[in-house]
Amino acid sequence: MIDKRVATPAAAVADIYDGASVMIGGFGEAGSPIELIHALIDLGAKDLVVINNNTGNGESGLAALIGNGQVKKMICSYPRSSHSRVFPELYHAGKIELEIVPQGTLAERIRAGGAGIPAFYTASTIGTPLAEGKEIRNIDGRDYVMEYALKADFALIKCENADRLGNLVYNKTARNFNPVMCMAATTSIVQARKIVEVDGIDPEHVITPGIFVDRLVEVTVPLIESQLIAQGVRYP
Amino acid sequence: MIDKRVATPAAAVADIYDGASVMIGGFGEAGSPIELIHALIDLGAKDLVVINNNTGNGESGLAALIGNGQVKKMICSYPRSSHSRVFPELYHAGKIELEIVPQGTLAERIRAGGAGIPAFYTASTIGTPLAEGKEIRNIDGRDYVMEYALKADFALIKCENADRLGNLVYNKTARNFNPVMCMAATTSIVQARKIVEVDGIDPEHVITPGIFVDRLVEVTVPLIESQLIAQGVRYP
Amino acid sequence: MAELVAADIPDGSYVNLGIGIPELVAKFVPAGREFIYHTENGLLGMGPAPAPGQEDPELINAGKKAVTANPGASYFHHGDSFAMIRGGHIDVCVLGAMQVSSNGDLANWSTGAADAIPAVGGAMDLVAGVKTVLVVTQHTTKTGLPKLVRQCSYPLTGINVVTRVYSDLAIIDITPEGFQVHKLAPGVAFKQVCEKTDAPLLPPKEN
Amino acid sequence: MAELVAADIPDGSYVNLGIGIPELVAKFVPAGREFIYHTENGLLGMGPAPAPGQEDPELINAGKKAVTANPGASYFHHGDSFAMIRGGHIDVCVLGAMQVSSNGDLANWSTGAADAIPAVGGAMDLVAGVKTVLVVTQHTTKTGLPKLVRQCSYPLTGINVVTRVYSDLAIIDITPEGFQVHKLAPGVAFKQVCEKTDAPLLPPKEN
Repeated sequence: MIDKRVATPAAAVADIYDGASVMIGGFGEAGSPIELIHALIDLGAKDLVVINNNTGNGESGLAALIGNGQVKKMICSYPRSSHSRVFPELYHAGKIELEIVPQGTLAERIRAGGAGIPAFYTASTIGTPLAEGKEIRNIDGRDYVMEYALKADFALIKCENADRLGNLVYNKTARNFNPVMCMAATTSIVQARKIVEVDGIDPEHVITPGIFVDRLVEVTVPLIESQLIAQGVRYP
Repeated sequence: MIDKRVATPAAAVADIYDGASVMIGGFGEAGSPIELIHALIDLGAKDLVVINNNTGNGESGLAALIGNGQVKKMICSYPRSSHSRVFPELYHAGKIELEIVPQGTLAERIRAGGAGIPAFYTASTIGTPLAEGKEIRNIDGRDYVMEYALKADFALIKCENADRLGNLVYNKTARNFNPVMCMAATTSIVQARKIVEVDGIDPEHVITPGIFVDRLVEVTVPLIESQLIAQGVRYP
Repeated sequence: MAELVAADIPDGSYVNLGIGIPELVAKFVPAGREFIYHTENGLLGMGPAPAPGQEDPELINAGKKAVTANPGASYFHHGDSFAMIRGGHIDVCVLGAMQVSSNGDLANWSTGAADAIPAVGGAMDLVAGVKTVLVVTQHTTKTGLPKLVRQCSYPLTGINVVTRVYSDLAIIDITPEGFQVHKLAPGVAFKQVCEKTDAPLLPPKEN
Repeated sequence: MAELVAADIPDGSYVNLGIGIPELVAKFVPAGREFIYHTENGLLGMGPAPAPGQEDPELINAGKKAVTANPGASYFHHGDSFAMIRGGHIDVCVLGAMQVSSNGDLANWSTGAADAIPAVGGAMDLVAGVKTVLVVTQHTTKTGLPKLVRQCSYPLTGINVVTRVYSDLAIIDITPEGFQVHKLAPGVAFKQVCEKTDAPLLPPKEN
């Protein structure tokens, strides 16, 4: 019987190794897998390449992972944050690398990684510094830049409900990067607010089919980033 | 108020012009917009370029459109059919052109057309006659062929439920090409088994967001292709 | 300014509003029109901010503020969301600006300063993919420097993308002939606008 | 043959079955194993044919036959379905063949005859994207011609893609050294297989 459930966040992330690339879902606090990130902080794997739209907020979750010195390089669209000094300080100290990618190109590169498309063309960044050094092609009279797919060794994902086969549904705008990251990672690790019976999700409503999911852990009452910030919580 | 509903299939397709490109959803009889196709036969627009996975079955729906001499060119993955001689006869008589595209490349070219990706790379067809004359690029040690996006002037789509804004849900494997074709056509025309109130589809369950839909017509009891074939029905 | 922008958006438009002043446009939908708001983090049919205490931390907009979903809304992932943007399905986006050049180049993401951390978000995708790009901005910077210029000195967000600029002094179209004043703000003279613009301006046309 | 194929598929595999003999594999899932069947027209978790009278014309497989959906199934569109295939997420596919060459080239879509209407379906996507491609076929054509050959004479479906061939005479692996007989069918001698194969064959290894 296929059963992707594991007992704890610690068990779910236990094989993430030094130097691994890790996609982390979430946009702001929506869909951010905080418990899995904290388990990764506990594990201590370092020299990670992390892919997320931002660089975390406050001093928990992704910001704490970065603050703990475990991240060698960030690939993101918007590393600024109104609630965190962690990334800017490391960046200005030359202790973390940054690859800046427009948000839509980031999403599409990840989707391409999951869909077996090694490269594609987009008009985004044409005429800007972000297109410098990239291959430009004119198609039907318009210039496009070639972008490569983005894959990762692991993805850390948060969803609402899941079943043992790994079928997932999300809550509202918590969906964001999570489904494409599930597709693009070799090992997709998911925290679900609830793990339901295998017939508990209507096949018409599944957002991430189980084929894209490797491990599931139930986190019934996940931490809420804005509350952690308001309370000044610092992890670990 | 946004209201994409029109009264009849005839009104829905009335502006399809000679020489237009038309994507037609459906895979086999699942998700095939038969009433819209029949309205297009009644309209009589000719020299159409039609994009569908197949070439229709029996003597109704797409097979009837082709049989009526309205189609100049088919773009599809599999023009054979066990229930129709329409396409083979026209093809052997040199009266219809054929562009054969692998099913996955066809789906991705259409998705790319809708997503603003003018071209992408895929390993499908490498080493086969279908890659001949196409640009090949080696990425990370593997050869890929470059494929261009596919767009169309119109799409004919069948769904299960819709609301006046054009949000759509489908029935089971009737989904198939319909969502990507809605994205890739300038004007997407949809027949829905039921048009529901604007809060009648859960925002979490919408498959095609209304932004991709232009016109809606309710067809409460759509024709079923296999029954038409069993009954020997010939349209018109 | 936000009200003037809203007045120019046709009924039934799909609209993406940037962070800041552009967000205010949502408050001024003219009577009889229906706009559908897209937020790039995966929601079409975005509604106003919820009542205090009704916030869902997982229902936010691109600026990471709590929002609501209108009837007829839909959720989707980032790949699909930017397919809408890149694929030309969004009719209008409203953005802020650091600089706009007379051929419609936009700079709104970086001063290019050596110590600045680059941060682009979705702006480059929006300007490349959305049919009509409207800019809402003060006519000059806080220190009085012109934002409407012959050529942008800051790193670009996109080339030849801006349709119209709404400033505190005027509404200005980008035309093949350059900046064309469409309308002056009440009490503002054409000459004043020229003085605060670092590029030739065509005066408003007589009606 | 279908039973032998099923016996080789690991527990928990995601499996796509081609039309024809490959479809029969689903009848032989070994006790204690769970396979999840993918059909490229948009269903993961495909179940057996429905009872007569229970068919839904909109719940079909790639061969356009009525099927069912198992608990835990999911529906998706063609773009997402082939993302699963092309992206390397399907573990095993089982296909028929016209010809297989000793380096693993597969021809299964066209005889290349001048009057043939080309029809490729999803086969080229499957062989390019699926990790393990198993072929089930009669060892020779109806007229007795070898299907396992040095080089395919028919138009190819993919190059160097086949992992293993299950014929009525033997199970044969594609190895860097060429065709390697893994196991002979009961009562079949190695020499017999060689005679019906148009390429060198390596004999089964002693265990």
